[in-house]
Amino acid sequence: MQGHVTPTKTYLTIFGALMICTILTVFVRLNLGIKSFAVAIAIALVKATLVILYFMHVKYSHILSKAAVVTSILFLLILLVLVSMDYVSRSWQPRATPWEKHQVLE
Amino acid sequence: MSDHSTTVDHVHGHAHGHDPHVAHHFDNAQQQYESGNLGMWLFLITEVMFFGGMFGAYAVYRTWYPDAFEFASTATNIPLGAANTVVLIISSLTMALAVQASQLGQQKKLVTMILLTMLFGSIFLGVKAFEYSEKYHHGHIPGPNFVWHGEGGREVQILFCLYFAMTGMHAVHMVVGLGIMTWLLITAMKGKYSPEYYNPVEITGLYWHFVDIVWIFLFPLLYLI
Amino acid sequence: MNEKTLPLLPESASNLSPQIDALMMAELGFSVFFSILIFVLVTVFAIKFRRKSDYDVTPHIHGSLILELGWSLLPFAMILGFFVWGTTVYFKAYAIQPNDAMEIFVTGKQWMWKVQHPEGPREINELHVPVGRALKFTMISEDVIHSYYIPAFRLKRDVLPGRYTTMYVTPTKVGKFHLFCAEYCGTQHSGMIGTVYVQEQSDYEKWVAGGDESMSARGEALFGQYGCVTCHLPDGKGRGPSLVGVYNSNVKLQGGNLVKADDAYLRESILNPRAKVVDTYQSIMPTFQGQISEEGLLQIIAYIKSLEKEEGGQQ
Amino acid sequence: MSAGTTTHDSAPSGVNYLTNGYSLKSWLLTVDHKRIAILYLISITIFFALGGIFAAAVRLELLTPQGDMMDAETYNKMFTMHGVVMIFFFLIPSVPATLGNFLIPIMVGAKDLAFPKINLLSWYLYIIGGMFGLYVAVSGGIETGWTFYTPYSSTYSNSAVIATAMGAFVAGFSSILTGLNFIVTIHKMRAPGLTWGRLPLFVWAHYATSLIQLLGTPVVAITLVLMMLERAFRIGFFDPALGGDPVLFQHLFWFYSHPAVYIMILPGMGVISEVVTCYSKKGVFGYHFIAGSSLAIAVLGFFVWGHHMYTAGQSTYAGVVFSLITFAVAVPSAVKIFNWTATMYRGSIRVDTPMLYALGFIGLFTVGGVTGVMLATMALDLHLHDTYFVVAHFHFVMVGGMVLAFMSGLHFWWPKMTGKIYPEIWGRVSAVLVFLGFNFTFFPQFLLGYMGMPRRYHAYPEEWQVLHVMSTIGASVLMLGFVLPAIYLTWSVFKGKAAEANPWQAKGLEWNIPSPPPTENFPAPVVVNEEVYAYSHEEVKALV
Repeated sequence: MQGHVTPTKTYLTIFGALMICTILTVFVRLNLGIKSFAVAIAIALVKATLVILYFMHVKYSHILSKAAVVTSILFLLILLVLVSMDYVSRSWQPRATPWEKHQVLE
Repeated sequence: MSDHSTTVDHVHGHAHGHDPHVAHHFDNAQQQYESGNLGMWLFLITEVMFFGGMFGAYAVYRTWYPDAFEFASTATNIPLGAANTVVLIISSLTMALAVQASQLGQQKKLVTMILLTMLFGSIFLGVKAFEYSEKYHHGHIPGPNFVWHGEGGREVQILFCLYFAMTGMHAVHMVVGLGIMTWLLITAMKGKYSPEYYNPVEITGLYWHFVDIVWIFLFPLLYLI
Repeated sequence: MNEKTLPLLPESASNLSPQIDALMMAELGFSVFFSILIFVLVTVFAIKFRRKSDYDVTPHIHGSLILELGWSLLPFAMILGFFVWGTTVYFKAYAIQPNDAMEIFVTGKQWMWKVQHPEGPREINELHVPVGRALKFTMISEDVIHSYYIPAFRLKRDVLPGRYTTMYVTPTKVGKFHLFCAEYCGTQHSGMIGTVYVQEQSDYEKWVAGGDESMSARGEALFGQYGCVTCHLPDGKGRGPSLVGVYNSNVKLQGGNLVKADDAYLRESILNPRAKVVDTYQSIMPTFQGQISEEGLLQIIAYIKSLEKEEGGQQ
Repeated sequence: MSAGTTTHDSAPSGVNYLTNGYSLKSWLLTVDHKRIAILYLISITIFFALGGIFAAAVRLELLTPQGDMMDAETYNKMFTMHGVVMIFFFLIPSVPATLGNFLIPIMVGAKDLAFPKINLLSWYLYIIGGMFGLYVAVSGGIETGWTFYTPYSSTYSNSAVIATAMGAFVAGFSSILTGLNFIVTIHKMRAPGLTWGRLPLFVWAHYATSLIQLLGTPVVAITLVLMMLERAFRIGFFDPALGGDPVLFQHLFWFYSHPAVYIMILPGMGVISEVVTCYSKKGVFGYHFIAGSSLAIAVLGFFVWGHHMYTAGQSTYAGVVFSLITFAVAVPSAVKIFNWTATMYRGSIRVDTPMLYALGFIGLFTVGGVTGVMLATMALDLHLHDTYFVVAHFHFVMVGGMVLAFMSGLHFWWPKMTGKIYPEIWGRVSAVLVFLGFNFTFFPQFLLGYMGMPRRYHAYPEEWQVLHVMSTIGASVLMLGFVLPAIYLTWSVFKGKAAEANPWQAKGLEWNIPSPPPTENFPAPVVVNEEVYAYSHEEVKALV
C-alpha cells in the first residue's frame, strides 16, 4: 500500500552494476597498478549513488528522504571543507622563520 | 499502566478503525509509516556525521603523511577486502529482496532473504576477524607494541589507528545490524509483516544499506589508495 | 602594578595596545549604543503600553519588510567595518614579520616558561626585552598546549607541542608587566606566570652581557655531542648532506620535490629523518625523537643557521 | 485555534496525566511525553543544583587572590565539573527535554511524540550519562576543563577523563534521539490546518535546535571516542608525540560545541517569543523573520566554529573566513531581539513573572550578543581569548539568556504542567534577585577580562581582588534567586491554587485543554482554522 515495489529485475541489474564497479576498482588498482584517489572515489560515489537510489528506494520515495540525503552530504562537506581550509592554508602564511630575509609588508 | 490509561485508550482509541499495527498515538497507518521512515532517515544523517568525523581525520592525516599511508596500504589485504565488498553487496541485495518480499506478502521468501542477509553479514564479520588477527600477528595493532619494519613507523601507525577505528566502528554497526536482523527474523517467522505493515523490514533495510555504503567508501580509502 | 586602585584598562605597553584599545572602544561604543537602545525601548514600552484593563485592544501589526531589512543590514554593515579593522591588526600580530625583528625563543613546559635569546641569556618565567625594538616570538611546547599571554602587549598565542607558532610585537613602554599562560594546561596552570621586563636599550645590553654563550655556540656543542658532525661534513663528502648554507635554501628531495629548509623542516629532519630525505643521500640517519629537548632543537637550528651567515665560513 | 476550545469541558472527570496512575512504575515506564518531561524536569534540576554547588566552590575560592581555600587540583576539578554538568546535563537538555517534550506534541495537536518509547529511552540514556557524571564527581573528579583539549586530556591528565567523556557521549545520544523525535513529530504529526506558517515560534525554535542536535552531536561523539581510544590504548589521533595534530581535536570538538551553544539558546528564544507576545497581548511582530532566523542560526552556526581557535595555531586565513561568517550569524540574533521589542510596541503589557524574566533575557542576551561581536573580531580576540571576558560573555548568553528563558518558560507553563498557580509575588521577587545577582556576578568579569585575567586560574594578582569579591557577592544573590523558585514552585504543587485551562489568556493549542492536560492531550481530534498568535483586535473580530 505505502511504498513503491521495485521489480526483482531492477534489483538484479543494480547488483550487477555494483559488482562490475567493484571488479573495476580492484582491477584498476591491482592490474593496472594505478593508485588514483580520483578513480577510486569516483567509482565509490557511483556505487553509493546506486545503492541510495535503488536499494534504499530514494528514487521513488518522499521528498523528505531526498532532503535527508542532501542534508547529510551537505553537512559532511561543511565539516570536511572547512577543516581542510585550515590545513590547506596554514602554509600560506608568510613563512615565520627566524632567520629569513625579512619581508617588508608594512 | 493503571486502569485509567486503558479507559482513556478505550474512549478515544476507537475514533479510527483501530488497525492493530497502528500505535495509539498515530492517526492512521500512513502517518505511522511515514514517521518511521523519516525517523530512520534522520538517524542515518547522524550516522553520516558520526563517520564524517573519522573521514575528516583521515583526510587530514592522509595529506600530512602521503608516503607513510602508501607504505601502510601495502599491509592491507586487497583480495580479502574486495571479497568482503562483494559479500556485503550481496547481503544488500538480499536485504532489498527481503523488503520486496514483505511488500508483496511473500512470507517464506521474506524469512529466507533475512536469513541470507544475516549469513552474508556474518561472513563479512568473519573475514574481518581474520584480517584483524592477521594484523595482530604482524604486530600492526597500534599502541606501545606496534611493530613496523620499514619507513615512517610513527606515521604508518596513524593509518593503522584510523584503519582500526573506522573498520571497528563499521563492524560495530554490522553487529548491531545483525542484532536487529535477529529480531526481524523472529517477528517475520511469527508472520507479523504483511503488505499492510512492513515498515520495520524497510527501515532495517535502510540501516543495512547505509552500513554497506560506509564500506563502499572504506574499501578504496583504506585498501586501494 | 601593585597599586591597590582599580584600573579599568590594563597598561598599554606595545605597538598593538593602542590599536586594540581603539578598536575595543569603537566596538564598545557600538555595543553600548545598541544595548542601551534595547534597554530603553523595552522599559519605555513596558511602562507606556502597560495593560490598563483585561479588555485592552491591541492593533494587529504583522511586521514590516523595510524595518526588518533595515535593522538587520545596517548593523551588519557597521560590524563589517570592525571585521576589516580587526583582521588587519590580527595579521600584523601573527603573520606579517616586521623589519629587523629581534628573535625570542619560548619553550612552554608544565608549568614554566623558558626563554632563550640568540645572544645567549636564558631565563625562566621572565622575559627581558628592549623597548622600541620589534620582537619575533618563536614558540613551542614540550608537553601540552600552553598560551603565551602578555596583557600589557594585548597579545597571546597558543604554544603547541610538535609545531612552532610565532607572533610579532614591539614593546613601547619601559616597565614590569604580567606574563600568563592563557590555555589551561593542568594543575599549576595559574602558577605558570611570570614577569616581562621591558628595558631601555642600554640596560638591556647590560643584561645580555651577563648571559653566557650564544644559542648557536650551544647548538654547536650539541652538534658534536649527538655525533651529527661525523656525517654532516661541511665539504659535502660525508654520509649526510653538508649543512653549510642550507638554511632557507631550497633542498631537492628524493622524488624530485623541492622543500624550503626552514626551521620546521630542520626540526622534522632531526626528529623524523626519513620523512623528507635529501636527493642522492641514503636514508640512514637515526631519529632523535625523545633525545633532544625542544630547547636543544632550537639551539641546533640556530647553529645550522649560523653556518649560513658566515659567508662560506667553514669549520 | 478554535477547534480545541470546546474540549476542556468534555474531559473525562478529573483524570489527567498526573493522576493517571501513582505507582513508581507508572512513572518510570511511562511513554507519555508529559510524564517524561516531568522526569527530565526533576533530573535536570538536580544537575543544575549540583553544577551550582561547583560554581559556588569556584566563586568562594576566588574571594582571595592567593588560592587558599582549596588546592589547585581541587579548584581545577571544581570548574571542570561545573562546566561538564552545566553544559551536558543541564543547558543542552534544559528547555527541549522539559518544556519542549511537554509542549511540542500539544502545540502541533498530537497525542504524543512520534516515538514515545524512544523518548523514554532518551531519558534513560540521559540518566545513564548522568550516572557517569556522578560517578566521576564522587570518585575523584575530572580536571581537563569541559573542552577536553588534547593532548592534556588524552595523555597528561590523571583524572577520570574516560568516564566523563563516556557520560557526555551517552548523554549525546539522548540529545540526538530527542531531536530526531521532535523533527518527525513536527513534520508528520501536525493537526489538520496547522500549516508551517501557523506553527508557534516555540516549535520553530525547537525544529532548528533539533537539526543541530542531529547534525552536530554525532561528530563530538566520535571525537570523544577517538580521544578515549588515544587515552586508553595510546593509539595516536591527536597527540603530536604520536604523530597527531591537537588542533584537529579542536576542529572536531567545536564543530559540535559551537553549534551546541545554539542548541542551548534557540529553545530559549522560542520561549521568549511565546511569552513576549502573550504578555503584550499582541500578535508577534515579524513572525516569518523570527522563524526564519532560527533556521538561519542553526545552519550558519555550523560555519563559525573556528572563531574559538583564532589563537590556537589555526591558519590565519581560515580564521578570516570563520570571523566573517561569525559576524553574519549575529544578524539573525539581532533580528529576533528587534522583533520582540517591536512586538511590545502598542501592546497591552503586563509584567508578570514570566514577562519579567523575558525582559531580563532580552537585555542580557543583547549584552551577550554584542560582546560576542567583540570576540568575533580577530584582533580583539588576541587579547580577550581565554580571559574572563569570554567567561562573562558566555555566561551572559547561557545564564542571562538560556537560564532566564528557562525560568520564564517554566513559570509561564507551570500552571499547565502542574495545574497549580505559583505565588506571583515570590515569582517577581526571585526574578528581580536573579537579574540583579546575575549582573553583579558577571559584569565585573568583563572588566577583569579586559585587564587580562585568564580563565581557569586558581590564584590571581592582588589588584583584581575587588572585582572578584563583587562577583562572588553577586553569585550568592544569584543563588538565592534560584533557591526561591525551587521552594515556592514545589510548594505550589501541593498547596497552590488550582489553575484554570488558560490563566494568562494566552493563545495556542496547549491553552485550549485542561490544566493539567489529559493523558492523550486532546479528547477529540484537533483541527486548526485560526492564524497563530491571534491576540489582536482585528484577528479576534475576524473570527466572530
